Amino acid sequence: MSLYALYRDGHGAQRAVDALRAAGVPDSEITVISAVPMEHFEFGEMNKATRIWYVASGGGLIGFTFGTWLTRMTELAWPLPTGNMPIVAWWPNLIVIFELTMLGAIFATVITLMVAGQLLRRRPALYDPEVTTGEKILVGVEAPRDEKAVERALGDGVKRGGGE
Amino acid sequence: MTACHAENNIPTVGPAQAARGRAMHWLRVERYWEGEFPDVRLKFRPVMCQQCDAAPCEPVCPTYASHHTAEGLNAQVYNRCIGTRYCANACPYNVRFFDFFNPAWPKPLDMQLNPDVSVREVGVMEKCTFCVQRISAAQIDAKAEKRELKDGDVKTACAQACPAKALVFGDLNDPESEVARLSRSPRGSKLLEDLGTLPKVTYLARQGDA
Amino acid sequence: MERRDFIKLTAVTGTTAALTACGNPEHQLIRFVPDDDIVPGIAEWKPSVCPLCRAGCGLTVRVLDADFETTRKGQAGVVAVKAAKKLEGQPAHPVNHGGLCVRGQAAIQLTYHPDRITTPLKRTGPRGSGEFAPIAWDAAIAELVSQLDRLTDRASLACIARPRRSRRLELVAEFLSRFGAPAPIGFETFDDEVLRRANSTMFGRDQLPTFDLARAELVVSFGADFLGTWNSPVSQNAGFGEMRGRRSRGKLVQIESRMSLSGGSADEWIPVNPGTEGVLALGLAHVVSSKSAKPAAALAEYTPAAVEKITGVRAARIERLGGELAERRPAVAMIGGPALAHTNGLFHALAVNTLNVALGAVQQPGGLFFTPELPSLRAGSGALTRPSAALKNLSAQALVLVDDVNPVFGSPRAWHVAEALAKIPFIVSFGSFIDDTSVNADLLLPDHSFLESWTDSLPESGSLELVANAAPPVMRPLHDTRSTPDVLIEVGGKLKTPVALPWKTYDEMLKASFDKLGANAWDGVEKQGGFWSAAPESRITLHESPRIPNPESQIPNFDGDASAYPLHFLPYASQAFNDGSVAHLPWLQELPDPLTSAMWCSWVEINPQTAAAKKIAEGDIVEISSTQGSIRLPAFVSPGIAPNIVAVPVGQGHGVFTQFASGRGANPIAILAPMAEAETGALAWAATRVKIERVGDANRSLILFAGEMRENPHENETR
Amino acid sequence: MSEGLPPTMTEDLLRPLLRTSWRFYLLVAFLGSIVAMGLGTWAYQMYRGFGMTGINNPVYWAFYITNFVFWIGISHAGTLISAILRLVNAGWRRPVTRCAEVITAFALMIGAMFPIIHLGRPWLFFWLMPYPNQRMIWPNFRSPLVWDFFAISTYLSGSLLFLFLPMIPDFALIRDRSTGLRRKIYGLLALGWRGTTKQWHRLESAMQIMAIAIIPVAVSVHTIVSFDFSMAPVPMWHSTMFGPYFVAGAIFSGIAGLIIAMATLRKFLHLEAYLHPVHFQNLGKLLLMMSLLWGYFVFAERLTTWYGNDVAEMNVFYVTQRGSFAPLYWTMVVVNFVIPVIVLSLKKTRTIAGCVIASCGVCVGMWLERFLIVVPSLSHKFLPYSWGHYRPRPVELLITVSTFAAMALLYVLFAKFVPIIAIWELKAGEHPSPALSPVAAHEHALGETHA
Repeated sequence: MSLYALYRDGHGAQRAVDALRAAGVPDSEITVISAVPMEHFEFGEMNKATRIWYVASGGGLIGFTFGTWLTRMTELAWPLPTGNMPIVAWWPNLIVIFELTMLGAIFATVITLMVAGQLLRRRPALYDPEVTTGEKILVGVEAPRDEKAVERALGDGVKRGGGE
Repeated sequence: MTACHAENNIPTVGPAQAARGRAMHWLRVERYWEGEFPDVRLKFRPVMCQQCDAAPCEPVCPTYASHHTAEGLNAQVYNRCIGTRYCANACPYNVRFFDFFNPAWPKPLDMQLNPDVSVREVGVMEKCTFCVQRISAAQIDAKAEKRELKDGDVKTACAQACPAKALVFGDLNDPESEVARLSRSPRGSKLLEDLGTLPKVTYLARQGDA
Repeated sequence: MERRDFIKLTAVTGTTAALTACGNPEHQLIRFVPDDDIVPGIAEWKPSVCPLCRAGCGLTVRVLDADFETTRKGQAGVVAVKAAKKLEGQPAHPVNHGGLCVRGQAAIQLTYHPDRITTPLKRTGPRGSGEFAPIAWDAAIAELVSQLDRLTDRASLACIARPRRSRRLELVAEFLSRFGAPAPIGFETFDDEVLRRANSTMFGRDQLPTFDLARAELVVSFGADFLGTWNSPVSQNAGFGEMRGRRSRGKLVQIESRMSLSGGSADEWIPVNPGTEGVLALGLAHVVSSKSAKPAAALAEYTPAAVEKITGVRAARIERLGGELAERRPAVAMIGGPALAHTNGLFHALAVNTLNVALGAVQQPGGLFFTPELPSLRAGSGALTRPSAALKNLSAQALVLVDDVNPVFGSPRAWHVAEALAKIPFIVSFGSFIDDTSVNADLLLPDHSFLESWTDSLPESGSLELVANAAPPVMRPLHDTRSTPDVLIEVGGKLKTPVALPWKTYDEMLKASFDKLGANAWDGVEKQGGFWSAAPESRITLHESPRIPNPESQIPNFDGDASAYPLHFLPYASQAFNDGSVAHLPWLQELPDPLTSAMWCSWVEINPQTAAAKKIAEGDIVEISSTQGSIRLPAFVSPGIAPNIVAVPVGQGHGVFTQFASGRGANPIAILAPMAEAETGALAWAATRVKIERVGDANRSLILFAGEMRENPHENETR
Repeated sequence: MSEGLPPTMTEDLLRPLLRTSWRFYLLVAFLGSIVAMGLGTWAYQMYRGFGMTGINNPVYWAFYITNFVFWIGISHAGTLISAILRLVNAGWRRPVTRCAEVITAFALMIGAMFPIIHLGRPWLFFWLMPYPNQRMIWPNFRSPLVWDFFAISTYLSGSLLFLFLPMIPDFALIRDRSTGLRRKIYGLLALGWRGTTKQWHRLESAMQIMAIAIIPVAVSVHTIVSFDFSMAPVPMWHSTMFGPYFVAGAIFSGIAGLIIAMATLRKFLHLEAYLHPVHFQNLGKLLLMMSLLWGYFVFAERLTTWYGNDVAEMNVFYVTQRGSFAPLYWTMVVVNFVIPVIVLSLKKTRTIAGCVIASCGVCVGMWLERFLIVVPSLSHKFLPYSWGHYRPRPVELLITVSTFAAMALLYVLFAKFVPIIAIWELKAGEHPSPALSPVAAHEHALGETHA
């Protein structure tokens, strides 16, 4: 079970977040949900740090290796000479390798988005359709340790939501 | 040219298709008019697949249907061909032909078909093979007789039929062979040589013209 | 599906059959085909003889097993047969030395042609309707026998056949003579009777000449397309090839007003006014002899200046060429084709022979020879009835046998052959196809194809050795056909008053006559398709050459006056179809013409100047009219023809001739005027004048294989 | 934005999804029948044999390859443009990106069909792919057609994801606003999106990376398409400038396609409030630039040929410039260069209508350009004896027409099921209180100031 409240605009949300912090709730436990990204508020900057860039490069590397292996292996496996070119023809192979590198990077990015963004996850999570329908901003805490404090921080209009 | 049709099961496409520019002649005798009447002259030039060493048709084929054999021929593997027709575009000599329809031989014309040469189905590319079936036949005979293939053992259908003996076929790798000798001749030249396709066919200029 | 494909792949380097048999693992098949696994079909090689033209080239036929789908006695089935697969030139043959022309290559399609007559036919519909019903051989022969018996006047039996020197024709002639009928009418559109006459007059040989081109230094050809269709093309090509391959390359000068294939390969091409070739020849002879010790007085009038007036060839050029002839030896002159087809053709032939004498080319290395004659095999073509006269009053006949000739197509409409046939009570055809002539027959008794029966011919030229062709059947007959000679023998035996021929069968006749040639002659027949041996020296006896007429007297006559019909009309034997008798072979229909690259059609060749004057562009439909009628053809504008001439290839324009040739193009022979060579009466097929008119836009009826006529079409374009 | 967004925005943009008029069904039925006709024609062509087309020797490539290049070119509208605009963070991109990216996805799918349609044996097209098989047979990586296969599949999957990711929040929006089956479906599509700050951040950075990755891929795709030609020793094909030439041409036609698509949407979905003239003007300026660039390339190509005076190339030059292809050639020059440059450089004519007219011209012109690259060269190769002609036959025309219908159909259906304008991006575009917005997040006011 979790506690949350809905706010009409960023300012209210910001105040709630500050209050929660004051009540000793760590950022990692505070959930803020909005219908649009909130870069213009301080809370919008919470847990921004990400390793997605490294993952993407890693994916690219895998794609590169696979491309290199594929072209070389197949050409050696069925070594038919054509047009006086070497069996392993690097110039053309580079094109295939390039494409596979990019493909690797793209897939890696999307996969990390799915994982890191906690998409596709099964467990019912803290959410309220009003976020989109009423364009509200949700601030809440999942499984708060000190409910009283949280309730106080969120001010009036606190709701009890799903989640664990 | 008819010899080629007879040897290689090349279909006749009929007037309607011929008018569309789909007649198939693996070997064609190009003729060019030079000058005007009365000082007019004709130039004849037989053109068939030049079996290039650096054949532009080969690398462009996505399925290796067109590739180079150990003997240095441009093999065209009909059943690997998916009909991109890219090879025909890449060929500067326009000597590759496409089967636009399944070939038909009104019975009993089909009885003439040469069993040593496969009949090409619709959608594949075909071209002069230097009568590869004759080459392999000769090789087998040679093997059976426990001897090396010697110059003159193999004659392509065209070379064999040509009444004026204007076509000579043989093994260029054998410096003693007649073709090797002729290809070294100062009269010799290659077709579209400057494209760098390294064609294996050598054209001998008229005595005196060279 | 894949499996089948992958096996098919290997056919690029071997046979499908063999591979399925030796069942390699497929991954081997598709990836690399081990050479050892490629086993081509096992072929037999059997000798035969090319039937298509007078040259009589020797063949070796590749024979393999094949399945034949047929219906015998009403039930369909597949029969395993030995089938001819490919015709090759017989390497040992003295005429073609292993070579074979396009027509010869295509001859195999005669056997497998889908429209062959597969069984005897009896006419059911009206004449020419082409409605026939199958009939059993016995009934058919009985019918013919009764018709022959019914003849009151036995001389009213006529037989039209090809003037081939062969035992076959001899047998036919024998049958006719013993029956009491006139000798067979030897019909061939392009027969060179005029030249034979000239040769017998001057050299005592009623034969076409043979040239030793291989050793010739300079060859002057007056209109003879000796590399294409004239005389013995394959042997002439072989000689020409050698002449050109030599270190000291021989020179060819072609004198004609429409460039032929030979003209195309010539070093010098000289257009000349039609019908003045002889004058030019004598002009050259004049120059040659004037350079010799004792100039021939007879030639005095043929000064280059005088000759220029008539021939239109510049005097200087005549001087030069004459000079070359005088110096470059051995030199030889030949004449053929249109040059002989004028009202004064014989004069031209004699003139060229005279030139040859002046050149000392007769029976000299690099000169003119005659193939040794074999008296014992000599089928007298002299014994033949001349077609021109005979065909014109054909209608007098009561019964006509047509032995694989097509005079309705091959003779001018003005001869009224078709009308004559219509009047004849009973017509029998032995040909294998229903064509313009046999469609009028009452009874069709299909012959075997040349591969299915005994065959023989006697090359009249093309070989310096003595040669006689004869060969056994190569394969079993596909259809319910019978060898015509044997049919005649049988018919002869069944007549009320039997015509007993001295032989029981055709091959027995052949054996009898070949045995006369020597002990080993008959093995030759069975092994190599003929007998040949170094000639018993056959000298040419130079007869008194005829008086040389004065040049002005030698102006030929043309039909149609020059004002109304300004152009000369030149039908020529086409590379693909020769006289049109093989127009039904699809390979030849799709063969691009060597000069125009046209396929599946016929056309009219017009000089650019003439075309421009008439606003005619390539492909436009042109009407060509003579006094005898008109034909319509697409135009081919060609720089290789004189402005005062239009030329049309012979071969297309069949009314009825199988699915491939029927109603295709137009037949130039039809509109020829019935002009005859004065002395011999031979058809002067180059003596008609015509006018042309543009009657329509290009309509795709001109089918060209080539995209462009010139190697650099834009060379004169300004950037 | 110049004018603030109407409060009814969400409703406006969701209306097409929630309400369906009979016109929609009529339109779909109409387009659908044309597409079906096209597929039928293709089946007929396969059944009767490839000879049903006008292809012949030596013109072995013609309409189908032209269409292939054309559609791949169109596909450069979306992803590439929107990626660039995202990277430069141009504010006016927000309503444009999605309808652009959709074009890419569909145009690519259609374009990729053509190499298969044009095969002699289409049922074996999979032989182009490197799939493991027991005989260890592989495609030939030296063949530009195999490069095509890799490039196009990469570009296609990239573009689809690039299109899909920013759609997730909108799916969530629809999920929350709808009920029943629709709710279930969009719920699935939303992938459990909630909109936590974390998700927003990940989405942003993912889009950044995608944008960076997709640009070189897009460039490579059309370069490789150009390699199909420039790798072959054919007069006027074998040229080093083909890569950039084709890429420029692709973007050129792409923008034109985008403008047409946007104008149509604006008209029929009544999006006047969201697609402002300024958007068209900006795209119009881009189009103008590409038109000039295209002109530059064509001039460079022609001049080099003319000056070099190589016989074979000049034969092609003459036949296009003066010969049988001249009418097409000069039409191309007019509609690709003359008209756009005039219409788009004058502020007075750079209206929505003006842009659309210019764009239609460009689409026609660029199709002609590809046709004039493919056919004249093939019909006039080195040996004049083997020159030929080409006339399209009905099957080719029908299939070509049907692909345009297919494009329209797919687009209509897409607009039916997905908000064609990214709602959340639009919202995020307007700043609640500029005072609070940090300078860093200030968007390039491209368009706003210049309009």
